[in-house]
Amino acid sequence: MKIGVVTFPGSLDDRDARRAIRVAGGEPVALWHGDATLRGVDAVVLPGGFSYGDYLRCGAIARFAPVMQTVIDRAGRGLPVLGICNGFQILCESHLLPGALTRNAHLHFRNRDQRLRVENTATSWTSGYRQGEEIVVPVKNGEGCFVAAPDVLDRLEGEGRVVVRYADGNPNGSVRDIAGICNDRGNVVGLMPHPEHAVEKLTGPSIDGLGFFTSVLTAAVS
Amino acid sequence: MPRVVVDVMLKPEILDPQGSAILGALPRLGFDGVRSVRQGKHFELEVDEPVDEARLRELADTLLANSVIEEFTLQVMPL
Amino acid sequence: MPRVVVDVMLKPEILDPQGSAILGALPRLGFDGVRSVRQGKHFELEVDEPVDEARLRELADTLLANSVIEEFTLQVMPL
Amino acid sequence: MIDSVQNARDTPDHPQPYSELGLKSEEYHRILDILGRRPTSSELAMYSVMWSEHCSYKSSKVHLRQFGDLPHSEALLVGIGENAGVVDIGDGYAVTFKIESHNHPSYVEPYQGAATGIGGIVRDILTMGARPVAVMDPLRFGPADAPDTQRVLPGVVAGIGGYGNCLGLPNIGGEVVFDDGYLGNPLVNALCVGVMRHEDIRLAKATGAGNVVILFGARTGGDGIGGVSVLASETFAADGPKKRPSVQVGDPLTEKVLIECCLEIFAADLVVGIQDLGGAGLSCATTELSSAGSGGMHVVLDRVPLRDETLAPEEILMSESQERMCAVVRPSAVDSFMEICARWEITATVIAEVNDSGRLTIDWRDERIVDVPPKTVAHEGPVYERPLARPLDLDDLRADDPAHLPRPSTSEELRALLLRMVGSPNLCDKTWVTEQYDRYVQGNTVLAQPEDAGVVRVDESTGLGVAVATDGNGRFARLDPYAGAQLALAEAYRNVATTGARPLAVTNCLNFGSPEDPAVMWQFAEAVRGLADGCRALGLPVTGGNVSFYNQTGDKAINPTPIIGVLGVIGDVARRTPMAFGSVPDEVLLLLGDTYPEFGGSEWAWSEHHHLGGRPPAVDLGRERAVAEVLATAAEEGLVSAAHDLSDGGLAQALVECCLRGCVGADVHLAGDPFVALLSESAGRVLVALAVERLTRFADLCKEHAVPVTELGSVRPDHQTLTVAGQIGVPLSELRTAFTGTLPALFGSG
Ligand SMILES: Nc1ncnc2c1ncn2[C@@H]1O[C@H](COP(=O)(O)OP(=O)(O)O)[C@@H](O)[C@H]1O
Ligand SMILES: [Mg+2]
Repeated sequence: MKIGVVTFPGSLDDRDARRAIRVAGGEPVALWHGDATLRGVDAVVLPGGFSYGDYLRCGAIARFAPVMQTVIDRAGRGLPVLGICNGFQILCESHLLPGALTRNAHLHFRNRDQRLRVENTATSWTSGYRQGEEIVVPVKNGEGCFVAAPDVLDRLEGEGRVVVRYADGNPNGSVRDIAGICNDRGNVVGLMPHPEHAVEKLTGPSIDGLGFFTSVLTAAVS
Repeated sequence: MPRVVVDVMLKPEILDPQGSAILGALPRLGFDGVRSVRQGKHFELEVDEPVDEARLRELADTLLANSVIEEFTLQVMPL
Repeated sequence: MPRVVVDVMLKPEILDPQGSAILGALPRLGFDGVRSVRQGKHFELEVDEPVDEARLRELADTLLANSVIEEFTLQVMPL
Repeated sequence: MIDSVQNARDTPDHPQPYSELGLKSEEYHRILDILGRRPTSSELAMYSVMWSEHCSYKSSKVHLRQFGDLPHSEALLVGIGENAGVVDIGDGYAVTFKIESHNHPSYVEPYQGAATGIGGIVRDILTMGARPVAVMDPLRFGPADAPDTQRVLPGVVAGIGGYGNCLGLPNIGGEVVFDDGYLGNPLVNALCVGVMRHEDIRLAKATGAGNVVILFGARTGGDGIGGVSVLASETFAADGPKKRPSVQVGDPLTEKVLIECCLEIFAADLVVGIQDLGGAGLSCATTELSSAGSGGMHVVLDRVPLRDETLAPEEILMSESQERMCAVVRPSAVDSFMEICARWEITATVIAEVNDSGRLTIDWRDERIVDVPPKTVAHEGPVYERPLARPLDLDDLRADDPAHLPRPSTSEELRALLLRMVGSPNLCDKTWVTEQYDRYVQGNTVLAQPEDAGVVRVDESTGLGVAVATDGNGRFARLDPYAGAQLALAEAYRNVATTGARPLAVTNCLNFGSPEDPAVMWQFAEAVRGLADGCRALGLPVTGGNVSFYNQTGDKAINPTPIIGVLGVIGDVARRTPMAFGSVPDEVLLLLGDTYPEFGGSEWAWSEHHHLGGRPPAVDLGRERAVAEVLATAAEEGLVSAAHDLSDGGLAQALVECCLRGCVGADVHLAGDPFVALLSESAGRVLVALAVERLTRFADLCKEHAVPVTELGSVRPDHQTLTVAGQIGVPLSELRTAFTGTLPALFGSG
């Protein structure tokens, strides 16, 4: 199964995301921001980094890349899309996901190993986890504070669309400890923590992140 | 060349940690009497004539501000 | 309560990578005719009366703007 | 009016502001001799900046030669003199690494100064043909509670993070040290490591007449042209030049894109030579490329893309605008080169052509403004044998031994001291700083701070990797610069070995006061001699480095601060040794090395008594080599489960750090004076934990290398306390609170 990873100018974790897909048993395919084509992939990862330097707002410029027009269109028809960190920001800026990511409450970039609780296992990217399972995955961001209007939050909670939540400390001030959410179909997931940095014992705090990439493989096969 | 100024602020209901940090620092620096501080972005654009204000508003609305959390004001400066 | 607006911009001779990145993106988004973009900060303060403008300028100069690379304008808004 | 070569000939007596540009009268006269006429203002600008201390190493050159005279190393592929040295790490891989300083700019504007410091060193590494894979940041600040440190430290840390994180370079280590002398003169040193295949090594030379020179990256603005605007203002009529920026602002997005663009260009084998634009900008790049190359070069300066159209030619030549590179390209490769740049949206312009004239010529508005032999600018600048004088206060300082300082006399006092020490700014947890850095990006970070050395994987299939550590102790170097440099070298070397790697090469950044002060110059000469002798004793080459002079506030110089970086190789990163206790059951604790009552320049004397005096710890490089051999072999054989080197704060600090990192307690028993055992800073020591069944083999190994071993006790996963038999027992929670609370209390918690 082929999973595309988009590289924007300033993407950083694109190679890591491709490695994670490989470790999970998938076939990574590099996608380029300037090409509208998805090269026949079965799912897409928008990786972490600082697309266009994140100068204006994180993800604000990347949202308009040619590849995003296709991603937005295909996501609406069920293509599994995972946005990690900057990818999550791009998904929010694109309105594929509600809410927005703002400056961390403490105003610093923060990199730490973070405990998370998986709250929704019905998405394309989390079906391999157990409901309520706690995992440890790195976070690293300067603008990871999730915000949304109260009614939006209530709807997200009501529909079970909070996918992962910070457990044991909130690293950036996100409302209701939200670390990741999904769209109503569950094919589009965005999260601030970096599962691609938790796929090998040697280089990550755990291998707990692998489940995101193995989940989509089974989701696409079934 | 005509100049266009766009100010983008977080909507009032959204927490502004930068503004709060500044407000918190003021008494320590000996500045009293400031009740609230909000921080936003200020853009200055130089544009060709004739100025198409509607189009510029669209630009501000889609790119310079994120309407989910921000609002903006736009002013075309007199030459 | 009186409102004070401070706009902080990088000095014109200082590189503004943020403005350049926006300018670079505009043609791709189909916006033509913008010649330059500079990005700065916009602060809105609510202050007690009476307004001590000199003191507020000092605040802007020492805290809101980094005088090594930035300059600011300050306006006390009419009530 | 343009000051052309013709004009210079016609107006030989035109007075020139050479002293404003920092040139001595003899130096100016040397230029007249070289050219046989007065220089044009552009030539004067180029000579003045290239002959500055920063670019010419005129005060340090005679000393640094000792590094070049070290015995030949098999591993050294590119030595001192290129942008960065390159070493062979096996399997066809080569690694390049180097440290640079950005001290003064970081004092003026901490965020941008530190950010552009990272940017500069990364371009040096990229220029060698390598993919940058990690950065480190040795930092020095004034007292932690000084008001100006509140301004400088958060800005510097945010700048390093802001730039490095945005480039996608993991930060794998560094140092944060506070000392009074750095208050008006912080040290911001930055190290970068890069990896390439042997065949990808690129050099900074312009060869092949007919090849073209392409300037690519950011546009040129008036950044960092400093004094040269005197010249520019001469060339303007009434209106004068626009104001010039006092501070350079970094654009990490452009640099990130430049990295990817360059790597694609290298992979397509499109460049003959390449040079980054750093200090002295185009002046440096064009003269160095042509001086190192085969002949000459002709530049059409009007082609340089500008950010500021009012720049005068002298200023364009001098601009230090960031994020620019210069490549020498065969004409047949130009189209492919340009295509790659276009794909990355990087501005690229042919500005020059290589020729065999033996001269560097530059035209501006159709007039010749530069015509010089490039070697005289780039490589044959002035060289000084500055006077040296042993500092007058040194004997008094050394005589003031810390032996007379009061020590704890009861176990309660010892316990309280221990808690104060682990919470002191120099010894406390640095997470407040390191959390602001991305350590995970690229997915190859095997060890990062707070481990002894950063370890990154180079090859995913074999596990080949490198370890890097930096160290420096200004107090030791103040008491004895020769020994201080060796102690820094020994510590970095030991840190690398502690993680299980074999040390391979050395880089350095020598931070000193003014070279015009004979006492400073003596410190410098001693430190270089110490480092060169140390490298000889350890069998390591120096691959490059950086000298930063004039680090002083008024006439008060900083403590001499040689920062030494050591790089080592580890065959399989899966065999690395981390520092946390408790990863295997039944661990026993051993101390390698000997402990003496050595407190001169120690952290205890400084943080408890604000005392600096006596002699630094003795150096035994033979012992360091033996300890390193034991540790590397033990890692290969999988004998040790944890190791941590002993340095500032001694054994006490090492025990606390290993227990806290592993969240396990330990029981130790000490022979002799517990104060000395816990707080001495004797060199050549490492704390080791290993499963009890490995003890015999490990003891044999130590015997084989004549490394003394002392049994210290055992790890207690069941017991959350650090216990020193007969002395103290401190719960980990209490240690953790003391250790982690300091920086958040000083700089704000989030
Ligand atoms: N500025 C910094 N940036 C990154 N890592 C740092 C920095 N300062 C300290 N560290 C890391 O914190 C750990 C402890 O630092 P230090 O006590 O100076 O180590 P050592 O005594 O072994 O040199 C090391 O892993 C070091 O690399
Ligand atoms: Mg160490």
